[in-house]
Amino acid sequence: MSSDAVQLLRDMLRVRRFEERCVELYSETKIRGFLHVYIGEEAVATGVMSALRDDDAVVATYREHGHALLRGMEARKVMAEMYGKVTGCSRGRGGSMHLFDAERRFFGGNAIVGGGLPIAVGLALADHMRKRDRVTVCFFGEGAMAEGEFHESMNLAELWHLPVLFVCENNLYAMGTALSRSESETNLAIKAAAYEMPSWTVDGMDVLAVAETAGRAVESVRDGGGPHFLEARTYRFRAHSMFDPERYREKVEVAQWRERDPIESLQSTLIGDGTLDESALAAMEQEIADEIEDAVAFAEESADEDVADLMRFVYSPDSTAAGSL
Amino acid sequence: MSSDAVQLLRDMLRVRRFEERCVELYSETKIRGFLHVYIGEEAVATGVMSALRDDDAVVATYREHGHALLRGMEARKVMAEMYGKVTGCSRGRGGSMHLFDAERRFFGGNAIVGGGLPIAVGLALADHMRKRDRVTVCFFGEGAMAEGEFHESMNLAELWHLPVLFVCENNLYAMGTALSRSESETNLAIKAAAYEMPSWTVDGMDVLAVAETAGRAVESVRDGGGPHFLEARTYRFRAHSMFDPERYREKVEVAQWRERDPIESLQSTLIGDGTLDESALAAMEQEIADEIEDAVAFAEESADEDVADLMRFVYSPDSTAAGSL
Amino acid sequence: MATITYREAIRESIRQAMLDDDRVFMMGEDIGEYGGCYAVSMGLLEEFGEDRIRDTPLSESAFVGAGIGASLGGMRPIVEIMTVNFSLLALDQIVNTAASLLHMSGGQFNVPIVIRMTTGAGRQLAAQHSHSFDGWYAHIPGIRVIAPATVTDARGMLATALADPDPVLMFEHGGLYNTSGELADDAGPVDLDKAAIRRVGKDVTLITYGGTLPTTLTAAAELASAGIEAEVVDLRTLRPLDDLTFLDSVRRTHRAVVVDEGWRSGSISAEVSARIMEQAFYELDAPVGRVASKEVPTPYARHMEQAAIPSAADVVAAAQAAMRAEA
Amino acid sequence: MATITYREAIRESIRQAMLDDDRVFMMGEDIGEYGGCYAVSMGLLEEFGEDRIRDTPLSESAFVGAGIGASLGGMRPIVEIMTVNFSLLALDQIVNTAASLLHMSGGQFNVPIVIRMTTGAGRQLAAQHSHSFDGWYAHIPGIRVIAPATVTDARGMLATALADPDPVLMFEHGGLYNTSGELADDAGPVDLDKAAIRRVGKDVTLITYGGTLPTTLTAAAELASAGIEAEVVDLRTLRPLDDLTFLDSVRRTHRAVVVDEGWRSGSISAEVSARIMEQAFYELDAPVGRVASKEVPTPYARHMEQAAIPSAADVVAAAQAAMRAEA
Ligand SMILES: Cc1ncc(C[n+]2csc(CCOP(=O)(O)OP(=O)(O)O)c2C)c(N)n1
Ligand SMILES: Cc1ncc(C[n+]2csc(CCOP(=O)(O)OP(=O)(O)O)c2C)c(N)n1
Ligand SMILES: [Mg+2]
Ligand SMILES: [Mg+2]
Repeated sequence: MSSDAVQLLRDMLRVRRFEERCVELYSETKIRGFLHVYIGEEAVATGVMSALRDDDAVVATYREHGHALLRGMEARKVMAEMYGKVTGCSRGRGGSMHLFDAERRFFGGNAIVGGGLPIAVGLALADHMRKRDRVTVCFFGEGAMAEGEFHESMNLAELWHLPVLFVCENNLYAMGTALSRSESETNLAIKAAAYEMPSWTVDGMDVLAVAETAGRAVESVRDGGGPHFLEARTYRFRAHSMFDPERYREKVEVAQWRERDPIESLQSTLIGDGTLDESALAAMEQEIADEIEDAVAFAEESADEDVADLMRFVYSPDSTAAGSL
Repeated sequence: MSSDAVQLLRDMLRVRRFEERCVELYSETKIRGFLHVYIGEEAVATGVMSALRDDDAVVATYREHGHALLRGMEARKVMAEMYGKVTGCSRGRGGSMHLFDAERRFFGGNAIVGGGLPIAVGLALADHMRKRDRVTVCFFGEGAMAEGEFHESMNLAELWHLPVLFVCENNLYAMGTALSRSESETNLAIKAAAYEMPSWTVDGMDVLAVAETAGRAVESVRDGGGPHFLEARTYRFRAHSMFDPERYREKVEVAQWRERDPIESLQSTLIGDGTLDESALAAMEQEIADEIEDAVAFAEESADEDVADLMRFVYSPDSTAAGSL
Repeated sequence: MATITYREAIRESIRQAMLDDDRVFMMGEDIGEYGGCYAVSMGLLEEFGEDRIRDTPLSESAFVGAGIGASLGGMRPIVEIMTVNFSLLALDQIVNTAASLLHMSGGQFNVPIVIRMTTGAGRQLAAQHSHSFDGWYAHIPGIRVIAPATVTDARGMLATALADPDPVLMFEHGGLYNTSGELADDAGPVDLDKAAIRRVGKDVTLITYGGTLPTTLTAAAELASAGIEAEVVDLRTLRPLDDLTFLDSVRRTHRAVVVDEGWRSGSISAEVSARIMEQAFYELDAPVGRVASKEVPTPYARHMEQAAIPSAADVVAAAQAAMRAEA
Repeated sequence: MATITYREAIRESIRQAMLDDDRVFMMGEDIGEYGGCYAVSMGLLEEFGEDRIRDTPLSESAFVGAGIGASLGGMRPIVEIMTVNFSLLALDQIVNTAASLLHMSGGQFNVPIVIRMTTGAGRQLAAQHSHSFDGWYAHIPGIRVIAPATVTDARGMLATALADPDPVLMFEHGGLYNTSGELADDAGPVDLDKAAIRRVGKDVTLITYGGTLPTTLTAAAELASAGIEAEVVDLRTLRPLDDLTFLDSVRRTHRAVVVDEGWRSGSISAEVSARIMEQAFYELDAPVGRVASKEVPTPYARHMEQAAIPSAADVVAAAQAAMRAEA
């Protein structure tokens, strides 16, 4: 297999190890608030992000550590953010759910389910009006599809033929609510059809399939094909957040999905076909571990934001409202 | 044709004449605020209402004079409401957009586009939980279908298999916005399919067809068939409200639709096949005219609500909050 | 007397209401299978079944509206919105239907719904999960806004709210769920009309409610050790406001500080201050002080968040300033 | 100088902004083909085409959110929400994104959007079409809330709002559209930071804004014939509030009445009263009075509606009461 596949594997591993470390740090109370990990779902964002250009835009959810890292954000800045340090990507103000990076056109990090969709439509509208060939990718869970914002945004995007790719990370549950208890129609592609929007369904546990499908979808969007809808079927291996007793699903179901772990699958393929050997893999793991430990050390050493800065950025520094009440 | 058809004709005529009088009264400044008339669309509510039982529930929009009258509300009380008199169905507090009648389970009269759909779902939920075989009918325009409330309500109703009939009065425009400028998918039945909801499309200018289709739909809902969606294709002959210069549509389009006037069509059929003759029709017109003039006289003579009652019913009379600030 | 947590007290009040009246049911996101976002409804699905403990999809506007409709259809729904932050998505239904329908229909349709939600900051949940809109909601005529701060109120307010013919919004501060207190064995429904004096004092009146009651009581204890006897008024109900209790207190102490977690401008503290101005101006020996949240989206970092919300030290400082002021 | 209506002044300000900056565009329901619900945008579609004058479906949340997104994408959208009543459907986007994003992202993403909407009662549109939530919105940090009351401000505020790096909500009272006034030939952008004194007086300060400015000026004229010289302050911007102007006035007159059309409890008048309490308590010769709307969903019938909203007579009575009060 190609070096692309190796890169995809590395990308997924980096996200996985980063989040595993976050879970530990949560237990150590280094990270607080809500923490939603993406473990098990890494193939989705990894595949989709591989199809993007630097000047494209990304809108994600509160389960976005992976998306942030995959978009190229430094592990240091992300980890410092989780720690609530001023060196964090959002100065420690956002935390796990609000990672942002203006330079990489990474628009966060939204803790309102469905809240990102209208924003993505607007980003795409701006590109459309300026005749730029950029694409906006919007990630959301299948649970978000029941919200009114999904409906309004899908319609608006298609009506105006905007360059946005809607990526539904269908992990079958919204917190404890199974898809079939949330949607009367569980075939999500049919929902996209209600807006006349082209849709694609892909195995979200297969990063190569995601990358390939997303590549075609992004290309079509970029070529003026209007918005597309991509459903990636995936599964969250861990609890919804750190507070979830997981009463709503059977252990065996989780175990079955774990057998389809996107990272392990690709690893064994790549080792099986000789693209990768154990020592290369170990080196990869080591590099990642080093990066993460460096990030943790950075976060640990970083300073808290000065409390005197609390009111900074309520309004822009150059606004005459800055500093007012 | 049957006496049913004559009754339907009479029902439509009553609504038409009532509203024509309202338009005059608006010019005379007897009626104020917003006034949205249903002229041209009468076959829809007339047909649907004919399929309901007294204990069913109705939720309508701000274009609901017809629905109120067809539900059996007295012309007097409706007209007095338009005048803002205390004898009006809502004590003059609601006006044209907020006609209500608890006795007839007529839940109004909602000036928020799409706002009635969740209420209808809830009424149906109550019946469902109490195992009552009542049906809730919810009317809304095609413009409302772009709102998030439409999406959320359709899904909830189908997910919970509730006894509600959603009736879309597709008059092709939402104020000045043509359907094709509001919905990416203009085939509305496809939208219902996105919720796995059975749907029906009917010629909304043909009251017999509406009555027949609505009859079957209501029966299915009542028999435990879950929610149904009924699209009635119709047209508003007049302006959206009294303030609308109608810049958005061609006079010839209006003229073409006027040729399909639901009242004139049925009249000529009934006269053609001998069910009705000119003198019977004249008598019918006279009865209706009498009822309306009586309603106008009643409204004229009625008293204004006592200003001292302004704060009454902010809270229920038996609430300890009544009269508080 | 038994010790009980605030969370348990609310749960028990829901249980009792469900047992007492079969028109009562509960609806909201993840209240059933998941056990409730804040575990308030844990176990109720097992006890009452999924018809009466209804998990909803993520559709705040529709399920709140459906609650309104169900109440019009004769039921007594308890709708849980996970947090006040998400209630903005249902605000149209709350304001334009629940609050308006009775008046607008000339007295025909009352809406006996109870909408519960978690409110407040302090748990590092950042800007979109830390609002305190309780006082903001109190601006809306036609609804009642209640905020239990004690286990007795947590246990007792719901029953009264369900007996209320009109819509009631109940705000439960997230920071209170794990607090505990003594509950009388015969604890039952409590009135929703009167504010309560939680501590008697003669020097200054501290007016608060909900999540800032513990903060304020802590401050009062500190003030006491400095020789200042603060009276603490718990508003309990934010709409309609019980003026009499706090006005009566202010007429005795002649000094007042209002404490709440809303953003300062336009918070309930502004309304309370304005009412004291109107009705007790001549009794005041000092301007009414306010301790509210800083006007900033709530930050994640703990020290920043704590700096943004009212602390006991802030309350102490404001009370001392009121004491220092010249009559 | 030319006489111009408020509606024309707003339209002209939009036109000029579109001519000056090709990033500016307008989006909203029925602003194009229909000509605007209140005819503000009449003719703009013909002049600028449908790319820049975008009719939207009935989807308040999505098109407001799309406006936010477009502003992040470099555009300068003017989003029209037909009336404030419908803005509740978009409130989540306004509060949780537009107002919070800059702070929450550590200063990375400012949201340069202008959202215009019609506000207020007085036209017999009943409970769901008559809200006055301008003051309510002023509770939210991160946004600026402006309310032009004169043709000069109607003409001048938009340009400044569009130059503002942060979200601006502009409230246009429906009763003002047909009012007219003199506009200077060189009228252009105006500041959004300072309240304005619309009438000079020494006896009592009347503080108001937007739709109640004409009412208040009428009251001031009546008071003048009774020998009371009222100073009238137009707040102009409700967030951030310019305290200094009204405090300065109150320090001169020692008496104040706040007038606004919001429901009394929690209206902007409460905040203004509380700020006077905090900052000018010792200067007051009388408690600050408030004239606001009755706390009732707005009724349709004209006499009832008029009884619900502030009248010049109410303002006169409140000012006279303030004059009678003992120092
Ligand atoms: C509007 C809103 N309602 C409720 C919540 C609480 N909540 C957070 S995540 C979540 C489940 C979302 O599920 P889904 O969209 O499938 O995403 P997933 O967590 O599975 O990735 C819920 C209910 C929220 N954040 N926002
Ligand atoms: C939420 C909301 N947005 C906007 C409006 C203003 N408005 C009133 S009627 C209307 C058009 C609705 O069209 P449609 O649903 O097709 O019903 P029709 O008037 O054609 O019967 C609009 C935009 C409103 N009342 N409510
Ligand atoms: Mg999910
Ligand atoms: Mg229509």
